[in-house]
Amino acid sequence: MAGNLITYRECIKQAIREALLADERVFMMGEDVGHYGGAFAVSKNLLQEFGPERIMDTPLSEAGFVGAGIGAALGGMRPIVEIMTVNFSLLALDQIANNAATLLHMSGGQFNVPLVIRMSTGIGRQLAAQHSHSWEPLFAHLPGLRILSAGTHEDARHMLAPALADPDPVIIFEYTSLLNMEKELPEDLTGVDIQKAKVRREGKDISIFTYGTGVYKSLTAAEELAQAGIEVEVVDLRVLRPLDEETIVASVTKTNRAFVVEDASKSVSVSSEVSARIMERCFYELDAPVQRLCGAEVPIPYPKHLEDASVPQPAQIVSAIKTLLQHA
Amino acid sequence: MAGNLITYRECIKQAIREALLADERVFMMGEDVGHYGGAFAVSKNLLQEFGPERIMDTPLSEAGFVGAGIGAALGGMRPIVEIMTVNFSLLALDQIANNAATLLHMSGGQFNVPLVIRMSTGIGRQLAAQHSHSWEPLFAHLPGLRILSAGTHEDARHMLAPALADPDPVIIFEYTSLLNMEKELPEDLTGVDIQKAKVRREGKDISIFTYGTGVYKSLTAAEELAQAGIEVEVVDLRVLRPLDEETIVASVTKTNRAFVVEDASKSVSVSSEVSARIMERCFYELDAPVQRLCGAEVPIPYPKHLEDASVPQPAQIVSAIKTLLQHA
Amino acid sequence: MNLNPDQVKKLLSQMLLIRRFEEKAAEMYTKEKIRGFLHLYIGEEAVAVGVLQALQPDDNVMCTYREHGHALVRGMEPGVIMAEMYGKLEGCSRGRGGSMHLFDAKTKFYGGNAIVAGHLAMAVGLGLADKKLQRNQITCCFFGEGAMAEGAFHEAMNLAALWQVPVLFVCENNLYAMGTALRYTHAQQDLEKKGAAYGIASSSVDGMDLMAVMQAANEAVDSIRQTGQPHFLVCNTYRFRAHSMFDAELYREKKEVEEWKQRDPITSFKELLLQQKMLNDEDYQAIEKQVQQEVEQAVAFAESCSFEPVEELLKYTYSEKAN
Amino acid sequence: MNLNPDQVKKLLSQMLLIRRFEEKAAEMYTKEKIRGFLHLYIGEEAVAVGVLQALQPDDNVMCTYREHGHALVRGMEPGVIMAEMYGKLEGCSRGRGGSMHLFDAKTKFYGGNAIVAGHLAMAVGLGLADKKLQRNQITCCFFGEGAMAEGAFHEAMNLAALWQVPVLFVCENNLYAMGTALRYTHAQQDLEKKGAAYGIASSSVDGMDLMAVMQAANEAVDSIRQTGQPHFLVCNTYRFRAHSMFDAELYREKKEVEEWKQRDPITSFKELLLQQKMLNDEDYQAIEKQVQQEVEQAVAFAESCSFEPVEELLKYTYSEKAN
Ligand SMILES: Cc1ncc(C[n+]2csc(CCOP(=O)(O)OP(=O)(O)O)c2C)c(N)n1
Ligand SMILES: Cc1ncc(C[n+]2csc(CCOP(=O)(O)OP(=O)(O)O)c2C)c(N)n1
Ligand SMILES: [Mg+2]
Ligand SMILES: [Mg+2]
Repeated sequence: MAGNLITYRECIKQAIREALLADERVFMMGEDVGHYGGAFAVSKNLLQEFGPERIMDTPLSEAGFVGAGIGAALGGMRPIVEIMTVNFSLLALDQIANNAATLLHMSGGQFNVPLVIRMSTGIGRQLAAQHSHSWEPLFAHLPGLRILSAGTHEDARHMLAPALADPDPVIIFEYTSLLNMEKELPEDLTGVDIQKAKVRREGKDISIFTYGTGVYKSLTAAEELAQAGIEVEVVDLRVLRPLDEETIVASVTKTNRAFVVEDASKSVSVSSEVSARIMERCFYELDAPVQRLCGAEVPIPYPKHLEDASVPQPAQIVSAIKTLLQHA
Repeated sequence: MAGNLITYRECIKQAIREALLADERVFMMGEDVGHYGGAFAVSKNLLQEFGPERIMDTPLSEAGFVGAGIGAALGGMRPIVEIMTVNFSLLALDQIANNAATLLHMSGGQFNVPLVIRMSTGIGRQLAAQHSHSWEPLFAHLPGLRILSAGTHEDARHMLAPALADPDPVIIFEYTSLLNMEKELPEDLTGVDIQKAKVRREGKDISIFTYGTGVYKSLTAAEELAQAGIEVEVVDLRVLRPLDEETIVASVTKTNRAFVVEDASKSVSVSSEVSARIMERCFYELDAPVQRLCGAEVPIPYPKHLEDASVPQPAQIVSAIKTLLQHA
Repeated sequence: MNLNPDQVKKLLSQMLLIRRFEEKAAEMYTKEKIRGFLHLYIGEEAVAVGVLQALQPDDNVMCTYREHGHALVRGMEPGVIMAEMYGKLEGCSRGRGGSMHLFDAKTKFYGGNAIVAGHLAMAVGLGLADKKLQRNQITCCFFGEGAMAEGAFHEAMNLAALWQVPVLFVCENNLYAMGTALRYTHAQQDLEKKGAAYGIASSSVDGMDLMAVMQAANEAVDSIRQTGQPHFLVCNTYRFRAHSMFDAELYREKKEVEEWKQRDPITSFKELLLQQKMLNDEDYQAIEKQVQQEVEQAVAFAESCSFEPVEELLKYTYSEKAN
Repeated sequence: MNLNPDQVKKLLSQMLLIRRFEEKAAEMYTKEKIRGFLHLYIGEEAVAVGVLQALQPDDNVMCTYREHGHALVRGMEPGVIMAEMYGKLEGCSRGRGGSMHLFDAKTKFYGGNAIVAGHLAMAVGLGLADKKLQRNQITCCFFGEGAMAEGAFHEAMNLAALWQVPVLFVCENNLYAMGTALRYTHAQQDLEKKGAAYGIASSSVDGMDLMAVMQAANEAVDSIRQTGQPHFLVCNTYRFRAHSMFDAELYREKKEVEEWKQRDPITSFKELLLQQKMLNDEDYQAIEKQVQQEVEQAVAFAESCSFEPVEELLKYTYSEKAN
C-alpha cells in the first residue's frame, strides 16, 4: 500500500507533465519555474525534460506574463501560467478581471481564452502579512472565471487536465502547506468533474462546507467527532466559482445543519456566499443557524502561535460543532 | 427651498475644498484632477484655486501614485488620492492590500497610513464590460482598510472630513450615476459617523440593507411599497468594512425580515456577508429567509436594455418584497 | 515608395472614410443613438492608414478604445461597426462592446481595449503564440503616449524583447492623455528613447504625414518579419477633437488645435496628390461621394438592426461548449 | 576620500557584523528558532555599508526582505533585530514581521518589504512628503535587479523624475532574482541605461568594493541634496548564499560562486587597510571579537524575550486612536 503514497507536490508535477506530454500547445511559464525548479520544487527537472520553449522562466512581471498568457491563449496555445503565490496575484488581477474574464462575453462570443493559471496559496509557513494571503474570495467574485481549489491530492493530480480542456479561463489554487503531505491516490481515478463540489465524507448530523486546507482539517475533525457519535458530512466545495449550489442544497437538506470552514478572512468570503445560499434555498430545512469558522480579520503575523490563532484549527471545528449540535 | 438643492458632484467638490482649506497637509492627486478638471468635473477649478502642489495631475500610473500616496501619508501628509474609476483600481490593489492595509499591524503599531482614496464606481452609463464594475466587495474583504460608500448626497458631502481624520487608510466609493442628481442637504449636518450604518427610512415590516446606488433606489421602492401599506426600513450600510453589525441586528430584530440590494454581482459580495451575519445573529428572529437582489453575474454589456437588466431596479425591489411578504 | 493612382486613391479614401464615419458617429451621439464613451480619431487618420497598410490579412491587430479608424482600415464593414455603436445584435461584438470594444475574428481584430495599456501584454502573448506555432505573422499593437507611463508598458516591452516576439508596438503620440499633456506624463519626452531601455529597435515619425508613416511602418514590419524581433514605432500626431464626448477641453488652447489643423493629414495628402497629378478634383469629389454613401449606408444598416434579446444577457459569460 | 582609522574600523566592523549576524541567523534557522523566509545578504555587505554611510539620521530608508544588513548599519540594535526574527514581542516589529519585515520608526527604517518592487512608489511618496514639507531629507530605497522588471519600478522612476523628489534608488544587482539570471530578466542588461528612459541621472559601481560604493553614494547623495532630483545607482554585487533557506541553487555553478568569493568585500577591504597600515592584525581580531560578542548578546537577548499574548492578535489592525 505504501507504494501508492504520493506527495501533493508530486501530484501537481505529474499533472503538469501529463499535460505537457498530451498536447503540444501546452506550455508553462512563470517566475522560477525553470532553472530554479519552481519556488516549491513543483517543476523540478521539467525544464531539462521539456526545454525552454515549454518551460519558460519569466522575469518578475506578473501583469506582463499573465497578460501574455491571455494573448497566447487567444493565439491558439494552451498556457499554464504559474503565479508563484497568491500574494503576488493582485499585480495581475486587472489582466485576469478585465481581459481574461470579459473577452468572450464582450466580443459577442468570438474570442475565448483557454488559459489556466495556477497559484499556491494559504497560511501556515510563518511568512507574515504580505505572504500569507488566502485570496480565493476575491477571485470567486468575478464572473467569467472558473475558480478551482485543490484541497486534496486527488484534485491536485487531476484538476489540471479538465481545466486545460475548458475553453475558458480557469484558476487553480494550490496549497503550499500541503506540498509535503503524503496520501494514497485512488488508482482508478482519471479525472475530476470541475463543475461539481465533492462530498469527501458522508454524514447525517451536520454538513461542513469547506475547501483548500479546510478539507483535510475538517476530515480530521470529523474523525474525532465520529468518536463522539456525531456523523459529519464533509463537502469540499472545490469549484469556488461558479459555485455548485445543488450539492450544497442536497447536503443541507439531508443533515439540516451546516458549518462553513475557510482559511480566508471572514468578511465577504466564500463562506459568506455559502451561508447566504443556504439561507435562500434551505431556510426551512435548517435546524440551527449556519455558522462559520474563518480566518481572523487581520494581516497574518509571523510568530507561529499568532499565525495558528489566525486560521481555523481542527480542535476549533470539533468544539464549534459540538456546541452547534447542542442547539438542537 | 430650491436654493438648497445641490448636486452630488458639488457635494464631493465642497468636501474636497473644505479639506484643502482646513489642513495644509492635505493635497489631492490623480489622473486628470487638475488641468482637465476631473474626469467628472468634480475638481474643476481646484487647480486654479489651490495650485499644482495641492492638486497634482498624475500620469497613468495607478500603482505608482497610490503607492506614492501611501508613502506621502507615512511621511506626514494627508493625501487624497483619486483613482479615476474603480475599473482601474485593480492596478493599485497590491499597493492597497499589501502596503496600506498591512503596514500598521506588521510594523507592530509604528507606522500608520492616514491615506484617503476616492474612486467613482458603478454601472449605468453604458460604458460596457471593462468600465462598469462595482468592486466594493473586493475591497470590503481586506482587513486593515475602512471602506466607505457614499450612497447619498449627505455622505458625499460629509464623509471626507472624518475619513481624513482617521489615522488609517480609508477608501471612499462615489457613484458616477448620481453625479448630476440634485438633492437638498440638511443644513445642520456637519459630519457623519464613519463607523456606523445609517437608517435612511424607518419601517416595521421589512428591512432593506443596501449601499451606493441601492440607497435611493430602495427609498424609491419603499415609497411605492408604502402606498401598498408596507412599511420598509431602509438601512444604508455605508461602512462596508468593518461592517456595522449592530445596526443590522437591531433592524432585523425589529422587522423580522430582511432583503439585501446591491449593484455588485451576487457571489461573494457584501450582500452575502450581510445575509450570513443575519443568519448568525438573527436566525431565530427571522420570519422568512433573507433574500438578495444583486447585479447579474456577467461582464456588463453596453446596450441600455442589457445594462438595465444587469442591475437591480426599483420595480424589482418592489415586486420582490411583495412576494417575500406573502411568505409570512 | 512607388504608388499607383489606385493605391493612392484607396489610401485617401480610407482616411476620408474614418473622418466622415466619425463625424457621423459624433452626430449620432448627439442624437443619442450612440451612448457611453465615444473617442474620436479625427486628425490621427494617417497613423492607422499608414501603419495598417504594411500588414497582411493574417496579422493580428490590437487597439485602444479609439479604434474606429483601425477597424475600418482593417476591412471591417462600416455598417457592422456602426451597428455595434448602436448596441445592436448585428454589430461586430453583438452590440455588447459599443465604440470601445470592436472585435472581429475574421480580420483578426482583437479589440477595442478600454483599460489603458491593458492590451500590450496580450499583444506579446499573441506574438508568442505565433512564434511557437511558427506562423509567419506579426502582431500590431496601438496605444497612446499616456499608456507608456503604465507599468504594463514596461513589462510588455521587456518581455517582448526577451522573448523576441514579432510585435510592432505603435505609440500614437497625440500629446495628451485625456487632459494631461505629455510633459506631465513623462519626464523623458523623447519617447523613442524609451526603446533603448529594453534593447528594442525604435523609430519615430511625423504621424501627420501619411507617406512618412507608411515608410516607417514598412521598414519596421520588414525588420520584424526578417528578424522576428519587436519594434517600437512612435507616430507623432494630434487629435483635433476632444478626448471623448465628455471633454470640455480646458487643458489646451484653441490656437494650438488650430495650428495642428493646418497639418491635417487628409488635406496634406490630397494636396500632395493634386500637386503630383496623381489625383484631380473630380477624383476627389468621387471619393468624397463614395465615402459619404458608405457612411449613410452604415447608419441605415445600424438603424435597421435589432437589439439582442434580454434573455441572452448571460450567454457567453462562459463558452457554450464548456465541459 | 580621506578616512581616519576610527572611520575605517567602523566600516569594517559594520560589514563584519552583518556577516556574523547572518551566519548566526542561518544557524538559528537550522535550529528552528527562526522560521519563515530568511534571505541572507552575505557577500553584498559593501553595498549597505557604503550607501548608508552617505545618509543622515533624518533620512528615510526602505529595503527589501533582504534587509538585516541595512537595519544593522542604520543603527538598529542587533538584539532587537534577532528578537524580531525569533518572533518575539521585544522585536522591532513586535515579532510580527520576522526577518522580512524589520521596521523602526526611530531610525526611520520603513521595512523590510516583501512584495518585490512594492516599496518603490512608497519611497517616491516619502520623498514627496519631504519636498512638500520642505524637510531637507532624502529617501534611500534599495531593491534588486529582479525588481526592475516590475511595472512598479517603471512607474516609480517616472514619477520620481516628474515630481523631482529627493530619492536615491539603489539597485543591488546580485545577478539573480531567486534562480533567474539577469539575462532572463532584462533584455537590456546594462541596467544603468534604464535611467535614461526616465531622464534620471544614473551611475553604476562595483558593489564589492566598499570605497567605490562610498564614493558613488556620496556623489549621488550630494547631487540629490543639491538638486532635489532623484538618482539611480546600480551596485554590481553577488550573493554568496542561497536566495533563501529553501533554495537548492540549481541555477548556478559552484565555480561561479567561488570566483565571486575571491572578491569578498570584507576580505578586500581588510586587505586594503592592512596594506595601507590603517589596520593591523590585532585590530582586526579585536573587531572580530567585538562583533562576535554583539551577535552572542543579540541571541541571548532574543532568547530572553517573550511572545506577544495571543489576545493581542488583532491589536493595530486599526489604530487605537481611530475615531
Ligand atoms: C488604466 C486606466 N486608467 C485610466 C483610464 C481612463 N482613461 C481613458 S483614456 C485615458 C487617456 C489615455 O491617453 P493615451 O494613452 O495618450 O491615449 P489617447 O486617448 O490620447 O489616444 C485615460 C486616463 C483608463 N481607461 N485606464
Ligand atoms: C511581486 C513579487 N513577485 C514574486 C516574489 C517572489 N520573490 C521573492 S524575492 C524574488 C527575487 C527578487 O530578486 P531581486 O529583485 O533581484 O532581489 P534579490 O532577492 O536578488 O536581492 C522573488 C521572485 C515576490 N516576493 N514579489
Ligand atoms: Mg494620447
Ligand atoms: Mg537579485
